[in-house]
Amino acid sequence: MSALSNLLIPAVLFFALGFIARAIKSDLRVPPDLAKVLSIYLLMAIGLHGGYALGKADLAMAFNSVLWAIILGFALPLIGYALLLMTRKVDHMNSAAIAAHYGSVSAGTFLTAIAYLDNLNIGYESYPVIMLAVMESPAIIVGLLLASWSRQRLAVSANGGGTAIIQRGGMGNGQLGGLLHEAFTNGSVIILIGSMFIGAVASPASMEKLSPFVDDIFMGVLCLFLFEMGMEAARRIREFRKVGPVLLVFGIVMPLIGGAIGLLVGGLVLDMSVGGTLLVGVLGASASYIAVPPAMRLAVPEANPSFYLTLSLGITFPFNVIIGIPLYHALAERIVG
Amino acid sequence: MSALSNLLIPAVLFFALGFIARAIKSDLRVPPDLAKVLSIYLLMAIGLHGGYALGKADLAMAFNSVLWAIILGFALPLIGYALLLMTRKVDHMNSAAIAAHYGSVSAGTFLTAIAYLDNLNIGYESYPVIMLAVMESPAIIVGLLLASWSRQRLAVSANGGGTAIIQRGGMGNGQLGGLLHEAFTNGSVIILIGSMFIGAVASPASMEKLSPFVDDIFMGVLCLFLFEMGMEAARRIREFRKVGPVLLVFGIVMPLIGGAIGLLVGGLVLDMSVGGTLLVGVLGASASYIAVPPAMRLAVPEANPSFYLTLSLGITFPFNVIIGIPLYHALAERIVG
Amino acid sequence: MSALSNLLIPAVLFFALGFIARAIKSDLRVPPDLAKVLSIYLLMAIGLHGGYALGKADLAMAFNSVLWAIILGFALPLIGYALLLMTRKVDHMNSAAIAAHYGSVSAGTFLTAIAYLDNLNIGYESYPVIMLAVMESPAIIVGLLLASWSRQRLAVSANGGGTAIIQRGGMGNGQLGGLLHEAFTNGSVIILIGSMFIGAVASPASMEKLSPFVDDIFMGVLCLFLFEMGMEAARRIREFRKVGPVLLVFGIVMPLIGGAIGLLVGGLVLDMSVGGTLLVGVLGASASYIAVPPAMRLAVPEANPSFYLTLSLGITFPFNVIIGIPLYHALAERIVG
Amino acid sequence: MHRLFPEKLVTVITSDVLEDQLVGRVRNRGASGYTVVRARGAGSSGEQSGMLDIDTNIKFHVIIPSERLSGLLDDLEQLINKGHHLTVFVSDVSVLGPEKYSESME
Amino acid sequence: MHRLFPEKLVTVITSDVLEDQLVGRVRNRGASGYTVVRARGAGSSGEQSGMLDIDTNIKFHVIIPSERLSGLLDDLEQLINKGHHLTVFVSDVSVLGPEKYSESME
Amino acid sequence: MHRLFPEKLVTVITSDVLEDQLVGRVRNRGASGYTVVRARGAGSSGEQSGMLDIDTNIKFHVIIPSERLSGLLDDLEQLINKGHHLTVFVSDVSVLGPEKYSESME
Ligand SMILES: Nc1ncnc2c1ncn2[C@@H]1O[C@H](COP(=O)(O)O)[C@@H](O)[C@H]1O
Ligand SMILES: Nc1ncnc2c1ncn2[C@@H]1O[C@H](COP(=O)(O)O)[C@@H](O)[C@H]1O
Ligand SMILES: Nc1ncnc2c1ncn2[C@@H]1O[C@H](COP(=O)(O)O)[C@@H](O)[C@H]1O
Ligand code: NA
Ligand code: NA
Ligand code: NA
Repeated sequence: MSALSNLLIPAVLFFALGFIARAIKSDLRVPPDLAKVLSIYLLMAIGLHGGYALGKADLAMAFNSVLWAIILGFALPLIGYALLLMTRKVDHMNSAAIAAHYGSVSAGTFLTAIAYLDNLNIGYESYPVIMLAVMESPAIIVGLLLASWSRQRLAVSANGGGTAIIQRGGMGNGQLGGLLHEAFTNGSVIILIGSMFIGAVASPASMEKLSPFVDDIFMGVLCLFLFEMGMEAARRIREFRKVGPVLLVFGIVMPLIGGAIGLLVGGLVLDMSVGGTLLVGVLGASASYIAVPPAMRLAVPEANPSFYLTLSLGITFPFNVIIGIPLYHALAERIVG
Repeated sequence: MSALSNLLIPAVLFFALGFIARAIKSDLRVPPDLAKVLSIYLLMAIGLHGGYALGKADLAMAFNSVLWAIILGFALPLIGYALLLMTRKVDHMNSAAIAAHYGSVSAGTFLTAIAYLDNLNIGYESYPVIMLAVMESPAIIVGLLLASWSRQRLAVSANGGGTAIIQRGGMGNGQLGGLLHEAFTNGSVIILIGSMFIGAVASPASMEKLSPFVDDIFMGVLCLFLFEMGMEAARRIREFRKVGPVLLVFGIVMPLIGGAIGLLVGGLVLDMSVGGTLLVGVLGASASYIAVPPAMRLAVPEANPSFYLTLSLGITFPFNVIIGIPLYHALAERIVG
Repeated sequence: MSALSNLLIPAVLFFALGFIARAIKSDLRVPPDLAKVLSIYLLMAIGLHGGYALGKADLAMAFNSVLWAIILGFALPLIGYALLLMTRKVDHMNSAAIAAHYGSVSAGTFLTAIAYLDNLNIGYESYPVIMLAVMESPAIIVGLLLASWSRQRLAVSANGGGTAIIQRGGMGNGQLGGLLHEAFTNGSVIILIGSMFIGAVASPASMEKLSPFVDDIFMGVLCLFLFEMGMEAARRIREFRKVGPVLLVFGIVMPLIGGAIGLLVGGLVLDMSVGGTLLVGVLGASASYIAVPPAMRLAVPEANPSFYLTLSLGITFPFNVIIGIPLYHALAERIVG
Repeated sequence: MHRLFPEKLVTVITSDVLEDQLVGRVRNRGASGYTVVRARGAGSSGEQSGMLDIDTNIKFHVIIPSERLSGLLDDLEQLINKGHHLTVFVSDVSVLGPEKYSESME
Repeated sequence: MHRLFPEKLVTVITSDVLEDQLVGRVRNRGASGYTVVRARGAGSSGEQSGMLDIDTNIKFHVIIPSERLSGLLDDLEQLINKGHHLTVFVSDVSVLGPEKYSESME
Repeated sequence: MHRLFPEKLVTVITSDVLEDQLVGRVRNRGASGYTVVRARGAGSSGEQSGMLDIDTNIKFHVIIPSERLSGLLDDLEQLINKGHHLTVFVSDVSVLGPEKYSESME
């Protein structure tokens, strides 16, 4: 029933429309910058919204959510990394890069979940928004650490790891610092945290003036955004041959694991409502395709981008949007109810 | 009187403003992707709108409109092709490519007509929207058929048409199929049909949430879009020297013929209200500058793009927006009243 | 107090956020065309708004404002030019190009002032909008005249000014005409004047339909615009080393002078309300970074763009947004009250 | 000193509606990849302002081993003979890591 | 083997405010067309981030028969002498269908 | 006749996340400037559609005096050895006003 309702949400339908348009090889071309602009808007809107709510929220609870967001951000990549190595089909560097994506989150999936809840008139707490903002950074850091650690092990195994020395050297002289810097000054983190701050300090009257832009047209913009993301997902899923069955399975199993952990954290640890729990579940289940990929390109050049992009954007993203969200919702009701 | 009122509609005034800005060689530069983004929005909005209305409309009537849209889409290019050849000034390939544009429609003109009706508080049926979506494809197909037919005749006349064999060969091995595919998976068709479907199936509550984006800001976005289209029209009309007096006349006579046929179909065959009749008239009168030109570039490379672009965008489009719409309105009142 | 309130306006906060994002070297990338699209929207919105108000305003008063806008546009660059030469640190050509920027205005600063007034619920007249539109052109013209005048003096001093002849020749054969043409057909002038005209002639009913796009979402779009402008200001301010202390001081002193003159004109000559006076003050204080720089690049190629861009965008703009506006407000209250 | 190796760089400027066809052809000819840059311009087929989907150009680049060059040029000439408007030129370039350009796209 | 013909490709990198002037000059010099690509960059006149109308560059390409090259270079040098910031370079390219480049834009 | 002077034009095609690193390196090598054009494409690291921040390429150009070329190529090879995907090629061009390219960015 909730699954059905999911498929009647315009946001999800537009995602499907975009997906189909690409799948049937329509010549539909969307300007290259549209998705970028829309995601800036969406991050700004959700940030202002969440910040405004947080302004009135319980600080202890907020702190608690942040803490658990960090824990999730560190734990999930480690789990993913272990799983990938266990398959014996993915090398260390690709495992590190891929795993990092699952510690972070997909704003698109998160927003779809919000559209899903709005559509069912289910309320939700504002804390998950701040968790969304927090979870990018730890994931990137773990990814970097896993990568440089693997790099060293590879260097040792390869006797006289000349390249490895170059690598560590490279890492040594400021590059690691630069990447940590990136982890915390990442563009989407800045917009999200900044907008939340503004939403928290701005006067209600001035927020009132922003509401038509930030609230009223939000759902329509989200539809347009998901329409394009559907096209991008379909573009990526074509490459699933390249990633092979093992990664394909991982792209579906990992969100289930992450989602389950997220649901438990949301429902039992932070004991949120069904809505909030679903959102935390989505944070756990979803994989970043905005902040983490560029960081991995820079820091883990040995990894093949088409692996982690296909997984996060082509497989996990559509899985979460179409199947995951209603599923996590059902589970959230079990856990909370 | 209606002509005057036409010139007091912001949408039309912004079209004129853009036209003038280019005409006086203002250095005004609009980002290259703005028009593309706005037309995606407009197609999405009008599709959702029309689909929502169609959801409650009479299916037989809808089917009827689709049928007549197809008939118009096939008939108008044939008329145009015959007219162009009769002039003895335009070769077969250019005639085929140009004619195809007049079987299809201009969303910009259609939306201006809607703004015109809204401004006069005249109601209209939702069927013309679905006709808008349907009419792209047949026009493209006729264009292709006319072109390959002319190509063969040319090949025969030229004894030993080596190139012609290449051509047919080219057409043979999948290219024609590819072009039919394009006729039906054309980007704007996908957005329009898809949005109509979504509008038809989505719950009223969820459509409610989209309304600020889809309805409230619609007219403002249309003004911005027509502002830029005015600039593009002025850019094209400069090249009218190239097309010569014959084509110039065709660019004004053909919309009158197509408009008259459309009005009769709308008013007498589908017996719609004055508003609906005007819209069908505009469907008949307007020439595509979105879907058809790329298809013709691909399928009829022998034709000179600056001919059909100048005609549809530089001559017929402004003629319809400034003079045509109020004229068709007057005629619609005669036919229906 | 007003200074504090200034820093709680979302628009200003977003400017600061963008500034900080760039200052801490965030990897945040904004699509290159976003600012261009947003400023087209903002000019269109403010134009329609102002035109609609002007439609009901006192023509004599409007004419008076235009007159004084022209006077300001001519006078301020002359003052700036004299000041810069007095420093003996800036050559003639750079002085001419820089000075021209201060005769013109910054739409971003003007709109921030409007957001500031709205936030304090202070009313303002519609005349400053038309002054905004008028002030671009004279500034450009003065810049050109100062430049070609300096050029001739330089040519004379340099015995046998071969280049100077080329220059004057260049100026002679149509180029000056071309630049005057640009001064009056400048893109932002066209949008602003055109939208004002449309706002003035359009029926209230049709303006009603535009209101959601033009009024309701205005403040939100402004926030997004200022967010990006903050990033650009921070990008430019980095180059302040290049411009040196003298220009740095000029970038802060000149707006104070221009602001004072503007406040006197607004409050005493045109005797407007506190709100209107503040806006005229901002017109005087702000420096163009849209219309004038391209004109100077074309007409005064000898001047170094990084000087005038750093000054207007990197120094004067943030100074006005953060410190200037509340300061001018305080002064406006003294002058008017 | 650096080991730089000679390769052929083929550049095609044309309407973006031909992009898929160009990509298909370089794939078949075993190129290791391609690069597309968006462009505007003017020529015998009029102005391509790049403002609308209907008048945008692309600048298409492919580095291809000289032995595969001739075949690719055949394809491009065929397009031109059909009436398409292509501006095609070949430049001599020196690349780092030539092996990269001999592996065709999987 | 293919008939490839030598031509000169002139590339100009500068602020986009000069586009109209460049187009005018290549027209007068009888070029058959031109191609413009949007660019950013940095140089002696500072950074051109391409974020605002005031700091966007263009990369302007024109293939021109060698006999018309010198005149075009005169025009470009004149712009440079006036103080404009132009990065100009000429490359040797081999084109398909050279006749195309000798017909000037109508 | 015109005084055209030979220079080396280095072109790098890669993901735009490397832009800052490329800019830093050409600065250190004393280039007088650089030019960046946005690009899409495909290669061994898959398709770069240019639709998202995560899959956009740049085409990076720098004209550099031949004596500084080798050092820059060292830097680029180092990036490639780390695993980054760079398409690098060097072309011979003739420039107007060669002195321009010997002054490094302040
Ligand atoms: N002489 C030229 N130099 C540079 N680009 C050209 C030239 N001629 C044509 N082009 C480009 O090739 C496209 C097609 O040219 P045409 O086939 O002449 O219509 C034009 O839109 C230009 O972008
Ligand atoms: N050495 C260089 N290599 C590549 N492009 C350059 C170089 N120097 C300057 N440019 C480009 O030319 C533009 C103007 O340079 P400039 O005249 O030095 O201000 C810059 O914005 C760059 O895009
Ligand atoms: N043979 C080629 N010709 C032109 N561009 C290429 C070629 N191979 C790769 N590229 C470009 O270089 C980028 C990185 O290529 P790769 O290192 O093969 O992943 C691709 O996205 C293309 O834009
Ligand atoms: Na996750
Ligand atoms: Na038609
Ligand atoms: Na001023």
